[in-house]
Amino acid sequence: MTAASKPAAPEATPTTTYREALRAGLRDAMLADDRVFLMGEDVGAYGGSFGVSRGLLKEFGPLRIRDTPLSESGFVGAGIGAAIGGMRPVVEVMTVNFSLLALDQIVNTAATLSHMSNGQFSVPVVIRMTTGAGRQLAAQHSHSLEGWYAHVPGLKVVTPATVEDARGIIPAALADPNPVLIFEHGSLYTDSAVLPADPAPISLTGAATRRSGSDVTLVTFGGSLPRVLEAAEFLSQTGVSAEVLDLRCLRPLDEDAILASVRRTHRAVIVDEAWRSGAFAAEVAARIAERAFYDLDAPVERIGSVEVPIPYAKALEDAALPTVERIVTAALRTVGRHE
Amino acid sequence: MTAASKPAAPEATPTTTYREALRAGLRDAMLADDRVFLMGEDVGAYGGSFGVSRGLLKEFGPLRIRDTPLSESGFVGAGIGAAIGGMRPVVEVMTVNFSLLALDQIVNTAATLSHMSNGQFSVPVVIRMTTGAGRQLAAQHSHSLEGWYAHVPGLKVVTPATVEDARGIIPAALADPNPVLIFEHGSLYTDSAVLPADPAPISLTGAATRRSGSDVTLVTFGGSLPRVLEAAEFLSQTGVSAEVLDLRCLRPLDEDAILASVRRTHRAVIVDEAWRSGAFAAEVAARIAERAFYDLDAPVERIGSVEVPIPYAKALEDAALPTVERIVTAALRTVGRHE
Amino acid sequence: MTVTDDARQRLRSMLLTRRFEERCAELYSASKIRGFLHLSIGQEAVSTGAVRALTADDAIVATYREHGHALARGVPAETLMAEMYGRAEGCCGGRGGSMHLFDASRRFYGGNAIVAAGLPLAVGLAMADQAQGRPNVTACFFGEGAMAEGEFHEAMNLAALWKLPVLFLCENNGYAMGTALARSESETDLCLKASAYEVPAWPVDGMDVEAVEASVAHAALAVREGGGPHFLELRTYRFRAHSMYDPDLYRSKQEIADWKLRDPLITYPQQLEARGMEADDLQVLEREVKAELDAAVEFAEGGTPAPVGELLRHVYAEAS
Amino acid sequence: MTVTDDARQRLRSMLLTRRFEERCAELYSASKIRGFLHLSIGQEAVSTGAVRALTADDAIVATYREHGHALARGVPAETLMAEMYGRAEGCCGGRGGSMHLFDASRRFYGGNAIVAAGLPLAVGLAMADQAQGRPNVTACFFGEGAMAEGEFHEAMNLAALWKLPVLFLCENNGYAMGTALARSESETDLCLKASAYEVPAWPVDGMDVEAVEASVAHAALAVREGGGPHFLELRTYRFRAHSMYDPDLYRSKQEIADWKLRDPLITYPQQLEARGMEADDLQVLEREVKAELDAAVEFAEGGTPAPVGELLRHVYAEAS
Ligand SMILES: Cc1ncc(C[n+]2csc(CCOP(=O)(O)OP(=O)(O)O)c2C)c(N)n1
Ligand SMILES: Cc1ncc(C[n+]2csc(CCOP(=O)(O)OP(=O)(O)O)c2C)c(N)n1
Ligand SMILES: [Mg+2]
Ligand SMILES: [Mg+2]
Repeated sequence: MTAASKPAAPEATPTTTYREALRAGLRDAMLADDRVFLMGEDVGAYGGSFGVSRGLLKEFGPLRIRDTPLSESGFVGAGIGAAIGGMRPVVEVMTVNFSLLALDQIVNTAATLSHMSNGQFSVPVVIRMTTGAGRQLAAQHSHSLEGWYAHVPGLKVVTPATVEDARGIIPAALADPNPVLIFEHGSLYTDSAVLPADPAPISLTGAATRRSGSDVTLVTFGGSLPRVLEAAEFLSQTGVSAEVLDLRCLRPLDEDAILASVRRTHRAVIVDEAWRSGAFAAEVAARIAERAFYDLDAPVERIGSVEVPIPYAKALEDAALPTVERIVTAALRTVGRHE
Repeated sequence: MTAASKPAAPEATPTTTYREALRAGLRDAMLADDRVFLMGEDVGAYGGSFGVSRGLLKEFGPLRIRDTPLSESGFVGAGIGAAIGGMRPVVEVMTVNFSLLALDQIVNTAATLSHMSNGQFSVPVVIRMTTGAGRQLAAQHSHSLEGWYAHVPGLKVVTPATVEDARGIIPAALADPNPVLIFEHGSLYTDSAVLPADPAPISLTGAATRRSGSDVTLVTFGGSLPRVLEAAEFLSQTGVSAEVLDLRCLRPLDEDAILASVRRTHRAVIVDEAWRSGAFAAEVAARIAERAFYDLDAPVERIGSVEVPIPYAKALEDAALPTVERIVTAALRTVGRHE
Repeated sequence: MTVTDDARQRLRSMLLTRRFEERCAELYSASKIRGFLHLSIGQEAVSTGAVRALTADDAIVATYREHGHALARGVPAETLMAEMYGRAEGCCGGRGGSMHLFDASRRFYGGNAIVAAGLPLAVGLAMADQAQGRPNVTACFFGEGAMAEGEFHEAMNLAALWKLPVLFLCENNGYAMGTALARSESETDLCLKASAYEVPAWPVDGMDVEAVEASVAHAALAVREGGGPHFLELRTYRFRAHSMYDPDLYRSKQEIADWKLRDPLITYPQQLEARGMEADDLQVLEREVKAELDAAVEFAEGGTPAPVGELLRHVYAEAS
Repeated sequence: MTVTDDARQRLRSMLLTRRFEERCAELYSASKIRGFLHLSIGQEAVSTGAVRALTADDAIVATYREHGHALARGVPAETLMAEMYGRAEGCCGGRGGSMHLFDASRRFYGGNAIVAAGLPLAVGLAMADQAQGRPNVTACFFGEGAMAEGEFHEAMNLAALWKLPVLFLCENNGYAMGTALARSESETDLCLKASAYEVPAWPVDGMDVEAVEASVAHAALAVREGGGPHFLELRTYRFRAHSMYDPDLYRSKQEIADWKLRDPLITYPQQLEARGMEADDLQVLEREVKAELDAAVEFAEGGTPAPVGELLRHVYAEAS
């Protein structure tokens, strides 16, 4: 059968969800390297608390899809140890809220071991967790703490915001010899896109321009990207051309990309779902103010969560989180339009 | 005996160390209110790992100076519970490095309970810990994480930098009905000063101008204050008049004081011993850049630690930490003098 | 009815819990309730029996699966339902939702969404009672899954070391989300873990409300009289999924069916009928409970949305 | 000398540790060594006996009190002393210091300054060995004080649940800083805590180097043969203060004196003399050790200060 005589390729281009994309990436990695395994609470029999690993227990068995007891410090530490011992663990910590229980292992062991041992050890562990608010889960289940992790030298911190990035992120993280933390925003799992059958590898680090513009740069990452794109679209209808920069990776930070964009647009709004004071957005704002000071036509704006424990009631939660409206208003302020 | 006939007051004005000042404040509070007690690892028989509570076990007994097992999450949580139950606990967490083990209790319980219960509960717990580097204690014992705590609504975060503040801080913290975290920089314990016999109460919050100046504002807090004052002194000799602002309290932040000073000096350098990216200094820099943008004559400068796990060897550690020289150079840069 | 008032109260309390949670499930499907919703259906004998055995001055610390404990404690169904609706009239003004029910006036220290995080808190509440010479017990509920967390061990040790009046009440329903106990603990005899701290411990049939009440009363008395902390393993089962998100793939239908034979809302009425309860007395209770819940739902429906203007209130305690 | 080579090696290893640490104390007073310095003087029978019982392929995880373990493992005194001096020639290039001695080539996973933090790491190392079918044991040392930390319990449970080849070695020296065991644990029979995870456990006289070696060998064999984790309580005592900062106010001189009667560096030479070791053989060993340490100090003195220009190296692994 020649190419010409081949029947038309079936036009059903199946869409992939963010959740499925993560699963496909993990599965690829597990098929390619038998040192890779997944470990975490309810990743196996339950199917993953956000469904990422559903079906994988059956395919890979309980040693490679390993359910753990409720022992965050214990099993994250075990993942770090297994990495040092030559494995390539992917540790799922259900949510960032529970990761506080494992923070010592991440900060004091995973992040320090390479430097402290003068390079004798590396720690190729991948730690995934859900982050963010927006689903009425209230004060103890709505944190956005990826900025804390991004403060720690020795860690790499990524925040996949698109289905494409979700597809490539686990293999990319496993290919890196350092501890990589993947933050998956809870609101993204059901996002979907059409992916090529054999997607190209992605780079772990480096920002991505998600929309080009010339009047103001909207800098964001993770779960805030959809809202920021919406704001940019809205802005374009009011005649403001907004560039949207998705940081993708908070450590190492792609400062060059940020500065290059701001030097063109002369204005910046940073959107970060964390509480405003001390959020990662502050770092981005401070860098712009330091390194692009003479290029700025307006003060850098930051949009973050209102500084309250995130409440349950929908109207209260909505009032606490960044909204399209707040982003738009801030962007308009930078171009001198105050409504 | 009239005033005139009184013999000259004895000239021995005994100096008080920072360590002793903390102890005296704690002792006052314990004498004044029997709901106050101290709890932590080795606060009793050992005398406190930094000697703050030495002698108090004898005076107050083991129920009010309570040694705990190595169980940071357990006893910090117990302190929170005791506070809710009507006590006024002072919990000593030896160092900020170990506080990671108790972070969940602090972030998810202490900080949330008042808001989440709609004001039914308050959490009048005081949590003290040593912070900072500079004593060659290497990567796991040299963190400066007070900025993380300052990110969390519901907490108050103070960083006494002087002997006077050390003297007043525990009573001031206990008088506040909220969870207050006190960060004591390890290098300050041996600082000393002459204190009045009956020192006045201090305010928990609010920045303090430690030196007035007109060319540049040096903003700092905690253990960096002595170095910053040294830098200011040096600068004055080169003809630069530096104002030194000690934040004292990171949450709530005295933004007005920062802005007022910068609006006068038009230049700012923030000094914070934490790793540079994502340090609390970023928040201060971002606020200045936002709120005093049109008053700035130069980009805001930040001096923090180099982004490496803090190493043991003295020369390496010194190279990683903020130095007087780095502060001076940055300040000179803001006034256009590049050496 | 010839059975005792106590028996009737027990049955009514369990019934109220069951029907309350059934309503919640419906209201969740109708999107009236959101966030996480964890039902204790099947476990009512534990919450009812245990809470009944406490005094009004005792403190209660519970988990995210705490509707039954709150109801048994006497928190009105109206304010609970209003909370589930995110109403200003809710027991937390709509800020907490299902996982964070608090009632200071009843020493109900709530709802905690971090597994095992309530245990250190309970230790501290007991410290406060002990230090102030109050003869109270702090009853701390948690699931068997929580026993793998370090906090469980730290709290047990502190309570035992300091002989604090804490009553540790483990609701062993066999699963932590989808993880069966044997896949979570190397040693599944949970009482042994308490023994490793010299804490008296015994298992209790958690499907038998009178057994629970008697055991908790017995243990609470020992704790109150200075016997130090005690630990009970209350063996029970949840009939529903872990939460409204759980596809419930990890256990067999047969296992659920077997446990349902021991449903306290079937067995306890049977027992009481055998003791002489009138056949239609259960119907009377059902009607009472239905009326109470109808009123609660109506109250919640008619409640005020939590006011956005007050978002910033109570982040810090208001000066007293 | 008529005693076995093994006996002589044991004695030499303990002596090397003792004299190494005595030198460190002097060098600390002379400000050549800084930071925290925790001496194991009195506990040498544990580090020597236990490490000798392991194979070269076994992994070792230790604490901040690990000079003896590193020496027993064969890390040269020179590179250790250079590390204490903050030299480029140190086993960690001067970056770790006393609390962070590592030697990848000897599977010595070091020094950890966070109490109990090494235990989860050991679990993970054992997972890696198990997954890759390597017949290795991971020996994890920690103090009795660490057993109050949640991490101890989480790690024990994981290791037991997954039947991992971890050998938990508790060095019970009676104190965690100034806190005596009885003020730290409600139940002071530490082996009971291991039993609560179905982990075989027994106490060992940690002042008797041969008893330690025999017990560790026995337990390591059981672990290696698939018997799952084991736990040993090695009963010992530290003669010196916790660290160079410790005023040592919390225990009696008499208690220290009593334990010193069991000093392995007194009792073991006596035993060996009774078995026929020549009277001046100890002197020969002392001279050998002294020469080794003189060389180590000289090496450290003559070492290169850790180069500031390399500060940023190894924060991240270099591409391989
Ligand atoms: C520290 C922490 N880890 C994980 C979770 C997610 N989670 C919520 S409930 C639960 C299972 C708890 O099981 P168990 O303690 O037995 O209580 P049950 O749900 O059976 O009542 C898990 C894993 C959490 N809330 N907190
Ligand atoms: C998590 C943590 N908490 C507190 C400390 C401070 N600290 C260092 S050693 C020590 C005592 C540990 O005692 P033990 O485990 O018995 O070991 P030993 O020192 O007796 O060898 C303490 C409290 C620490 N390093 N880590
Ligand atoms: Mg359960
Ligand atoms: Mg000890």
